[in-house]
Order: sequence, then C-alpha cells, then structure tokens
Amino acid sequence: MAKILGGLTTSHIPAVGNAIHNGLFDDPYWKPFFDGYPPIRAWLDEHKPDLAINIYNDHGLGFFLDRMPTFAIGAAHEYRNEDEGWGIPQLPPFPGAPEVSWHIIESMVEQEFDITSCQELPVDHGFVVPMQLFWPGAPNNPDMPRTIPISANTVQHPIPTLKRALDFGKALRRAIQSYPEDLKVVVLGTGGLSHQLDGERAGFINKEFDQYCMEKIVDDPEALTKISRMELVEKAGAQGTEFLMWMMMRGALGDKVVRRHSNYHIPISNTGAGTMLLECVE
Amino acid sequence: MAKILGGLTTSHIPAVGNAIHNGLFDDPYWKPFFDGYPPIRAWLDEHKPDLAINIYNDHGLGFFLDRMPTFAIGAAHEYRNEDEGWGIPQLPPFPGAPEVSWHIIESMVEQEFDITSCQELPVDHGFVVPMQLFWPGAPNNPDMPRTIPISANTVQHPIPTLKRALDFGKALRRAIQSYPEDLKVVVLGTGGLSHQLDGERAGFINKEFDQYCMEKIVDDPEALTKISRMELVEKAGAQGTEFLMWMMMRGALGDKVVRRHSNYHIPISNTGAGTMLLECVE
Amino acid sequence: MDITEFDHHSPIPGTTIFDGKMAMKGYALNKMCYSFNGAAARAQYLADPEAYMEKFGLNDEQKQACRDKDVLAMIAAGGNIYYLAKFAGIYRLDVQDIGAQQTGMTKEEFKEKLRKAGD
Amino acid sequence: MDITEFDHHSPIPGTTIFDGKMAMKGYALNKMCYSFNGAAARAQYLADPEAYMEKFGLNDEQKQACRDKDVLAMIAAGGNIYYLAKFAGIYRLDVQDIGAQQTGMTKEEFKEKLRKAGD
Ligand SMILES: [Fe+3]
Ligand SMILES: [Fe+3]
Repeated sequence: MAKILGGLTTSHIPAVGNAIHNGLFDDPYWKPFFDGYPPIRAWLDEHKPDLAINIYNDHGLGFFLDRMPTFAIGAAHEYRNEDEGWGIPQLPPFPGAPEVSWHIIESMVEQEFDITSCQELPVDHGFVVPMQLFWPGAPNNPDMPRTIPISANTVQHPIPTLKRALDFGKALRRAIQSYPEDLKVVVLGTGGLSHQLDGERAGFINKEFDQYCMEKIVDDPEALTKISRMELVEKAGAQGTEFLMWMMMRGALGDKVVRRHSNYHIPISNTGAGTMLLECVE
Repeated sequence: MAKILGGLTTSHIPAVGNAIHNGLFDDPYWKPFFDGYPPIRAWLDEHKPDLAINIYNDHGLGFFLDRMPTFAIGAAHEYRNEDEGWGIPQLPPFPGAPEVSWHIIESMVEQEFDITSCQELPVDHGFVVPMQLFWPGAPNNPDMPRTIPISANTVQHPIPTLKRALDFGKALRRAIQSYPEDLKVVVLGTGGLSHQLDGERAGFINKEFDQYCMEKIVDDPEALTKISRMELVEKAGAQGTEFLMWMMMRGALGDKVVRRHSNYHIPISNTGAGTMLLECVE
Repeated sequence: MDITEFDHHSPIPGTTIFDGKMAMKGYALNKMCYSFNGAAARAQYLADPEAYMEKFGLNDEQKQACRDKDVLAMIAAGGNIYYLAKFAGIYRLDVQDIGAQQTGMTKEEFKEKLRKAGD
Repeated sequence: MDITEFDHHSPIPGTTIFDGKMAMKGYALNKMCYSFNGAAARAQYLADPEAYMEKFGLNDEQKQACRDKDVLAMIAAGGNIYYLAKFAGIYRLDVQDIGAQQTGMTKEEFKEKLRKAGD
C-alpha cells in the first residue's frame, strides 16, 4: 500500500534557479534562504521517498489561455523542462510514474474532481526549482524519486477557492492511499508566499499574513478556507494566490501533522519565501 | 434576468453533415431522421432564443490527449469549424457570447466545478451538426442565436459519472439564472444514443436501453445516475457514453419539464438517433 | 467515501476500454492520427508513410497495424477510435467500412445488422 | 447554494484582477507574449516588432504599449503578467526592473522597499 510520509513546501522563484546555477549558496543575499533546506534534505536522505507529487502552478509554459485547466495532473513517462522565455538553463527530463498518475486520475474523477489529464507536459521553474532545492543536481541526483506534476490555475480568474484546494488535497490522499503497491510518497506544495509582480502595488509583501498562513496550515488549515479569493489577492498579493498549492498539499497529509522544520525569509527577488517540512502522523 | 426556455437533444453524426450538404432530406434512408426536426424548428421560430448553449463532446479536434479536460467551456468571440480529417465542408465561424461565458465560468468554479476555460476552440461535427439541424443554413440563419460550446470528455477514461454530469447541469442552471441581463436561453444536449464504432462489438445498438433513457430523462433523471460508467459502456456501446451530454443538458432544465416532441430512429450510420424538445416549466 | 468503481473496469466482450493503460501504450500512434486533422499532414503521410510513422516514434506493432490498415490491431496497439477515425479518413473509409472490417462482414452485411437493430 | 463572491471583484488599489473581462481584452497581446517561450519567436520579434505584432492582431493601444515597453499600459490593454514576463525577458528585464518601472522607482529604491518588508 502506498504511504504518504509528509509534505514539503517551498517558494519556486525563477531567480533561485539562476542562483543555483551560479552557486551562490554562501552569498550574503542568498545564504538565509538556502540555509532553510539542509534539514529537509537530511530527512529525505533518511526516508528516501519513491515518488514526489509536485503541486505547482504553471506560469504560461505548459498551458495557455486557449485551454486553461483548473486542475491538471501529469500522466507522462517523463516531463521536459523547456525554455520559458528568459534563458534559464534547461534541465534534463524528470522521470514520471504514469501508472500511478492514472490511478490518481481515476480516483479523483470518481471523487468528482474534474481533472485535465496531461499525457505530455513541459514544466517550468515552478516545478523544477523545488526539485533542485530538495534534491541537489536534480534530476541527476541518485535519490531523485519519480514524479507526478499537478498544476492548479493561478493565471486566469476564476481560480479555485481555498476550500476547493484543501478538498482536492483530501481527495488526493484517498487516491494515493488506495494505490495497491508499496510506495513511499512525499507531496510538495510550491509557490508563494506573498508577492505581487504587476501594477502600482508591485513589490507588495505581507510578512504578518505569511506567518499567519505558515502557522495555521500546520494544525488548522480549515481556518484558512474562510479566506475568500479576493481577500487572498489583497493580503498575499496578486501572485500570492500560489498559496493554493500549499492548501492542496496540506489536504493530502491527513488531520494531524508534526512540523519538523520551518524557515521564512524576506525578500528573495520580490517574494516572501517560506519553507516547511510537515511529517504525517498516521 | 436570463431565462432557460428548454432543452433540445439530437445525435450529431458526421454522416448527417454530409446528408445535409447533399440535400438528402427526402431520401428514404434519411427521411425518418430529418422528419424529427420541423416541430422543434417551429418552436424555435416561435420563441427565438438569444443564446444556444451547445453541450457536445469533442472527437479529437479541439482537444488531444496531451491536455484532456473533463469539462471545458468556450469563452471565445467566435468558434471556428475546422477540418477534422475527412473533408466535410467547413462552415463559417459561429458567433460566441464571451461575457456570458465568463459569468458561467465564474459561477461554475464558485460551485466547485473544475472548469477548463477555452478562449480559442475549434469545433467539430459534434457541435456544428446539431446547429445545422436546428437552424438550417447555420450559422447564416437569420435567427441563429449566439452560442457557448461546452464539451465533456468521452475520449479518455475516466469519463465523468452520470451523477456528476447531471450535477454539472444543475450548477449550470444556477449560473445562467444569475446572469443579470435579459436573455432567452436554450440548452442543447448532443451525441448518442447507443453506438459503438470500435472492436468486435462494432455496430452494437440497443433500442431498448435508448428508449429507457429517453423516457427516464424527462421525469426521473436521478434514476439514470444509478447507472455506472461501465454499465453505460455495456448497455449504450463504447461511444454511447455521449449520453452524458444529455444528462448535463437535463440538469440545466430544473425539476419539472414538459416533453413537447420526441423522435427515435434506427439506424443513422452506426447509431440510434434520438431527438427531443423538453420545455421548462418554471 | 467509498471508492468502488475506478480500478476494476468490467470486461465487456469485443470492447476495449480506452483507459490509462491503453493511453500509455498508444500515445505515439494517437498523436500521429491526431495530426491528420490537417490536410498537409495527410498528404505527407500518403507520400511516405514509413518516414511519417518514424517521425512520431511508432513501435513495430503500431507500424504494422497501420501498414495493414487493420483497425483491430491498431486498437490492440493502443489506438483510440476517435483518432483512428482520422486515419481511416485518409483512405476515405467511413465508420461502416471499419465496422465491417472489425466484425469480419461485408459492408452490406454490416449495414443490414445495423438496420435489424431497429426491429 | 449561495453564490456570493463571483460577480463582485472587490477593487484592490494598484491591482488589476485578470478576470474574464481583461482576458477578452488582452487575448491577442497575451497570445503574442506566450509565443516568446520559443527563442525563434523572440528573435523574430526583435528583428521586426511591427510585423510580429500585426501577425498576432494587436490593437493600437497594445502596439503602443509594447513599443514603449510600458508594463502598466500593457496591463491596462489586457496583458497578463505571466505572459508579459516573457515579453520583458526579451529585453532581459527581470521582475525587479519591471517592479521599479511600475512603481516609478529606481531599481535600487525598489529593492530597498522589498528589503524593508522583512523588518
Ligand atoms: Fe510562481
Ligand atoms: Fe459523437
């Protein structure tokens, strides 16, 4: 039986990909950010998951407005990291786990989530930067698990509600747990925290709200479902809506979790960067 | 306030497009089929709807397996009928109603349906043949309403359940009824009835089951939600799963409807062809 | 929540459920057939089928099924009927031609079988 | 079911909600910017911006905003920041360059504003 070990969260800023490429780990600007990762890597080293479900949001590489899905699940043999317009070096493809993808898609549709299934899907920084942070050298890290990308829409309003995002995660938990083979799974929630790239309010960051979200998501994620989508834009910034990915991740971890690690740093690029490791209790 | 006048159902077989093109209305093979439409045209002529929501299933023109949505809603200014591989003459574009599309998409996502929004969408015979049947000369019929295409996945299993399809329609009803402007709306459910194109069972048609579905969908659509998807494949044939579109349409009509017209004929091409007009009571 | 249905597709005689398993198998073949929506692609295939199949990475089973225009073999190799219909379109085969082929009937016999379903 | 939220997007100062209304307005501009995922498209734009904009059917407001590299004007014309970021990439502008431009600051001032959010 498949078992969910825990959830990992991280921001997924493009500038981080560049900093990794240039090896700026001890640079004074970057050090407080990169220092958030070694404890999580030690935990991964100890538990060696077989599968990483990476819940991210595509930023206009995998999907365009012509066919914009609310929830998309990858079902490919591999996922290619393609040029997304600004010349970050592209990584080799990430190996998929399509037979697990299909099990999950079957279960999610059965549970009345209206999935877009993706048998081919180029992945952008939102997907690859977290992989590089948790598995240095990814995808060429010897411990690199197979992966399934799940993307939620934050490009085009209406975006899903925080409640729907959490419920998605809960359904995903049932889907994973019903997979008949032994499989150790981690679920990544990537993106956020507060940031806004566009408009006269560009550069908006909200430390207080970020810290509230990082606190509540551990033991009381239901409280966060009371936040409306417009309130989320207001308090987290226009792109802070990426917090939806954290909600989806959290739903997959079950009622009780233990916070094993947490780091928060402002700013990385235009963003409040949050990193967490939440371990499942059952 | 927008008002739903009623629902129209029809099969949407490619061969019908050819027969229309060749004017075979009085041909002995075609006559019993085409005779099902004049009463519905008379009703449309009397009520002159402003908007036709056409619930159909794409057959591999608008979507491919790389990104296959469960439920897609068009939000384009117009919908082009493109070459789908076998040279049926293409029609001029159908005018859209994107401001209504967005109202519907906002409402559906609020109601926890995970929509794929489509700001560009080529439409195949599943969409255009019903338009030609109800509005001869479409889209150049002077009474041609503006249109919104809605497509559900019947290409790749898992397909939505019959219950989810009916619930989609119920949510669509709330979405339409909350549109603030005066608008007379008809909802088309197209596809089916029983047919199977593939496998040693190709040519399977099930008259008894078709008639059961046409009976139940009027006054007791809930009974049809008890049919599992595999049972639907078994009883309606592999492509008879298109009956999901009828369920979606029916949900949008409210509890009580009056059957104003009904026609059933076997065979058209490989299919049991059903045509109905259901008028809303409230 | 009781997950009842999704992992045991009941076998229906003469019917292949195009689920994830088939999708994984047939992706290259279906992608090629999807390309036949375009007239230029159809012409290119007819001009040099082998090169065209190679471009889409079809496996040997899929290539042979295409060469033979054998619909049942294409389905067994992961083909989905919605896309295969576009392959058939290249050769101007309609759904009754391929229905007859799959059931081992003449087209007239197949049409008669359909007609009888109305009795 | 109580439909409460979807039709009254609360106005947030300095923030454009990219909803259906904006999407209808900006489709051509966003489609052009989406094409900039490809290096060949970026080169083609740089070689002849006017021809490239014409090909995607941009309106005059959108064209002028692109000529001016004016991000606020591009947003007002229906641009979505996720696609506009790819436009900015052509000119090697990062999110702090365009943040500074939109807020009328120097890049150093903008970075200082971001740093202060951590205090
Ligand atoms: Fe992001
Ligand atoms: Fe059909």
